[in-house]
Formats: sequence, C-alpha cells, structure tokens
Amino acid sequence: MNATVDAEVLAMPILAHVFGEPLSELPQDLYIPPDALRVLLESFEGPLDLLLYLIRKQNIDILDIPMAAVTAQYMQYVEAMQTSRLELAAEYLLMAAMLIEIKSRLLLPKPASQHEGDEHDPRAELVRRLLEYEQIKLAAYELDRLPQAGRDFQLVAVLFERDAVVVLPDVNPADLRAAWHAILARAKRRQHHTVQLEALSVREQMSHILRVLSGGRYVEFRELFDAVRGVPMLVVTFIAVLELVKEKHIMVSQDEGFVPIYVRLAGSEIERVGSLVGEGA
Amino acid sequence: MSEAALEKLSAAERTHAKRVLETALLVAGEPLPLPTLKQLFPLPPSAAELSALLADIQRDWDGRGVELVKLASGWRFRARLEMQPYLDRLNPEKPPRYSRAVMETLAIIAYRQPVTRGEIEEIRGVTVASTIIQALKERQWIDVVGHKEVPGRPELLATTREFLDDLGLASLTDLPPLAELGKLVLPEPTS
Amino acid sequence: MSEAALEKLSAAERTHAKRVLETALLVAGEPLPLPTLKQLFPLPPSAAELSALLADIQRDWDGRGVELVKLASGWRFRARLEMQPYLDRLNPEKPPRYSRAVMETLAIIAYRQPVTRGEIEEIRGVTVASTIIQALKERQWIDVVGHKEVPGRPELLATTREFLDDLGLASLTDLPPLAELGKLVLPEPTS
Repeated sequence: MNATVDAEVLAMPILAHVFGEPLSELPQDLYIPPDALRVLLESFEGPLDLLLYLIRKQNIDILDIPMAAVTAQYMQYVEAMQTSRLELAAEYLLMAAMLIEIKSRLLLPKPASQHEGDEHDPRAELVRRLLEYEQIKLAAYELDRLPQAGRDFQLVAVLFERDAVVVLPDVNPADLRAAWHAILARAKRRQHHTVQLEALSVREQMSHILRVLSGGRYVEFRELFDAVRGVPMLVVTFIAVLELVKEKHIMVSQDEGFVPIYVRLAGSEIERVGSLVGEGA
Repeated sequence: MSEAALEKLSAAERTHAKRVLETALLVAGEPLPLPTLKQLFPLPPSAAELSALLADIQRDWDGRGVELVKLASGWRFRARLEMQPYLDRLNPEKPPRYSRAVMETLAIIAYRQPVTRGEIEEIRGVTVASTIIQALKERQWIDVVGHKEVPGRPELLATTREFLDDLGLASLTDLPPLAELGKLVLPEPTS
Repeated sequence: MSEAALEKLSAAERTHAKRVLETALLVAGEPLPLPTLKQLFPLPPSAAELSALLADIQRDWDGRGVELVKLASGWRFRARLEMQPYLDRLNPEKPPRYSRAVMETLAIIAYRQPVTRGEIEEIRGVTVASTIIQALKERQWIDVVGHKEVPGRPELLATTREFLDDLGLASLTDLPPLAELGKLVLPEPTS
C-alpha cells in the first residue's frame, strides 16, 4: 500500500540528500505548505521515520518522549498528508493510533495494588522500535557509503580469447609411457624377432596391405592394424608397413599434426580423382 | 604472508607462478578462490605458498591504478577508487544510487539475516514493495536461503557473496558496525 | 613511438598518465581507440604523446602473461596465447588426443633428450613429419637446445619446463622410469 514510495526504487535522490537539503528546507513550524508536503512525503520512509524526525528535530531524549507534544505534531503532519496523498496515510494513521494509545495509557491511573516492581512504560515498545529503526537507517546510510563495484570502482576485465584458440590435446605421463612402451616393444621385436617374424608372416602381411590399398585408396594408418589378432600380428603388420615404405611400395603421409596418418600405394596420387586401377591387385 | 613459504620455490619458479596467477586473475572476470587458483598449476603450490605469491603480486601493484583485493569469493583485480574520476570521463552515465527504501531493506537483510519480508516490514514500519526485493534479487545481492516454518512459510532472505564482493568486503564481519542502541545520533543535516 | 613526444611531459606526469591509461585499458572490456583514451584526461595528451605512452606500457608488460595489443578497433589488454594451457585448467574442456606418431615422438624426446630428428626416426623406424616437430614446438613442449656437430648440424631437441608443468611433473626424473617399462612391455612372443 506504500507502493508509490517504494516503487521509486532507483529514482530517489541520493541518501545524503535525505539528511541534507530536502529536510533543511522544511518549515520549522507545524504549518506545512502543500509544496513542502510533497518533499516531506518523499523524504520520509514511513511513520517511524517521521516520528524519529520529529523527535530528533526537537532534540527530545528518545527515552523520555513527551507523548502529548509529539503525538499532536505527528497528527498534524498526518492530517496534512491525508489531504494530498491519501494512499500513503494508512501506515501513518496506524502509528497515530499507537501514539494515542500510548498517551492514553500514560494518562490512566496505574493499578497500584499489583505489579509494584513492574514499571512497564507503554512507551517502551515504541522506543525500542524507534531505536531499532534508527539503527538500521544509519546502517543503510553507512552501507550506501561503501564503495560499490561499477559505481565507485571498476573491475578488471582482460580479454582471454579462449574461443579463438584450438583446444590442445592433453597428455599425461601414462600416455607418454604407453607411447614409449610401444616404441620399445617395436624396437625389441625389430632387434630380436624380426627375422623370425618376417619368416613367419611379414611378407604375407605386406601382400595383405597392398591388397587393402589397391585402387589408390587412402587408408588410415591404424586401420591396417587388427588388434583382435594379437600382439605378434600387430608387430608383423607394423614391420610390413615399414618394409613396404622402405621398398617404396606405399606412401605414408600426414597432412599436419594431430590428424590421422594415411597410407596409400606409391605413385597413386594421379589416380586420386577416380579409380583407374581395377579392383584387386 | 610468510616469506618463508616461498623459500622452497626458486626465483624462476616464483616468477613463473606469479605470471600465471596474475594472468588468471586479470582475465577471470570473477573472484578466484584459493582452490581454483591451485588448479592453475599441474603441481599446485601449498596454500601458504599461494598466499605468499598473492601478497607478492599485491605489492607489485602498489602505486598503480589497479589493485589485487581479497573478497568474499576470492581474489580479484579492481581499479582503485581514486581512478574512478578518470574512468567516469569515459562513461558519464553512472549506475544510479539505490533509494533509501532499497538501502534500508538491504541493511536489514545484511545485518539481521536470515530474515523474512514481514520482519523487514516490522522494523521499517512500512510495507516493503515487491519491486525492492526483486531489484535486490536481480542484482544478485540477496537470495532465498530457506523458508520460515510459520504459516505461509515466508522466504528467508540473506545476502550473497556477490553482495560482499561488490562492496569490496571479505565477509559480513567487515560490514560497518551497527551503532549501539541508545547512542544513536543522526548525521547532522548540512543546514 | 617516438620518445621525443614524451619529453614535454615530466616524469611524474608520465607516470600518472600511464597509470590512468593502464587502468582504463584493464577495466574497459573492449578495445579503446585513441580518441576515447584521450577523453580520460582533462588535459588530453597529443596523439604522439599518447602513442608513446602506450608503447611504454606495452614494454612494461613484456614477459608477463598479459599483453597490450593494438587491434583494428583500438588498444586492449589480452592474455598471451601461451597462457592458454594454464587458463584452460580453470574450466577444463575435454581435450582431443594426440596421434600415436606425436606421442611416440614426444616420448623419445622426453626420454632420450637431447635428440635429433634423425635419431627419433631411427628409434621409431619411420620418418617423423615436420608438422609433428612443429606442433610440439608451438605447444612449447619441446625446443631446440643446440645442434649436433655432425653433417647438416641437426637440431638437438629437448623438452621444456612447460612440458613438465603440463604433465604435472616436477622434473624429468619423475617420468615413469624406464626400468619399469621392461615389465610393462608386451609379453614375450615366445609365450
């Protein structure tokens, strides 16, 4: 119901002004000209704020509020308020009712017989609320004075062109070991078993590879290896490829780093466009 | 900030680590906590080494327009306050200040969290417009941390790390202390 | 980039102007053209002075992870490409894998360094594509540490510090030991 005040979330004057000019221009007496009232309404955040203002303006000890005077002043503000901004008045009226209630309870004779020690001042709750509100009001003021990102200081934003850069492959020591492992295994076979393996199957495998490559096909290097047939066959195949390269039967190529290696028959580049060579070698 | 923590690192290692840290902090676009900073390194330095390196970087930036600060969510570079007048010349349209209604609501949430909207209204003595809560949520300064087990199960509101980050605070304890009740004095009007 | 352009400015003015420029460029989030940079100053420096100051800032950032570059749309700070591996650690994406040829080449360089390309080919039993060596150099994982005094003076290749960093190794001695590899090697064909 206080929407018109609160809706001005961003448009309000800065906080310092609340304690500064708008309030200082208010008339000292209780007569409030209509123009000043507008300023007044926009300057106060609610009945507590108005009450606090009245108390502070008159330099009243908040712990000893003269209820009659403050209530009378408050009522005049609220009445002035009602004439122009009725929609704001409800909360102010509620406060007025509370003030009058406190005042009337102060006027009533205390029930002397009981609760002698209980010096319950009906103003206590109001004082507590006023103090609590004032505390928050000050905290809000201090909070607003803290430097704010974007408003009072800027954040560093240096470009990092992540997207413009190809993501590089990751490697861990285990990969490296595996690679070395493969080299060693290969080298071992070459050193110690080449003759034996060759006698066994290298020539056969060479023929097989030539058949696979027939027709000028490009075959990915790894496709030549059939892991299912066991480690010795992998080695044999590898040696066969080497042998074929050495004898210039096939070409092994890689266009650039990180792309598959391709194998094709030597001298078959002119047939790239079509299959001038028939099926079967 | 013990220098001893760095003695294990060679000068070259230290320079290298500082360069990596500085770069990451400059490009991050958000505060980086220590665990994230550790991830930068295949061989993460210890927390003590990292803190010492960060302190070292902080010193490197002494007297420059940008500073490395430790915030609630981590470390980040930001321009010093005194640079703002120059930067404002490039962007004259500054973000607006929030109204008192917003700031009071924010202050109640900051100092009394977790708190319901009803409790905020009780302290302020007026209803709190949804637009205020909405604005603070959109700014990512507050969010809902639960629901109070009372009829209607109202949202329990609290401030976020972004709130602390944006105000340059490392924790809620760095908020300006609340004035003592009973000793409250309003700032003097300028008149 | 004439130094003469700066002679009109005192040392203090120059330091101050550089600080303002550096800060504005670090926070801008977009390239800033010279006319915009001029706006930073109530008393704008001349274009020549501005260029000289920017060149000066560029030099200040030599050897750091971030560089000041002049793009078509203006000046801006950006992270150097070599920082990518570290920055990528912050938000890891699934990286692709190297081909076997690359891995084997790298393994030979790591274990047998310094080593020539010819020696790598000898060990691998196949020719090593220039692109593989090039890619590893660009990745800054290997570099040339000298030349072998044989005909053709081939490059001697070795792994770099970045290589160790990226693989999470403190030193080459942390590579999986070769002695162990004996056990890991494929089963003897006699079996």
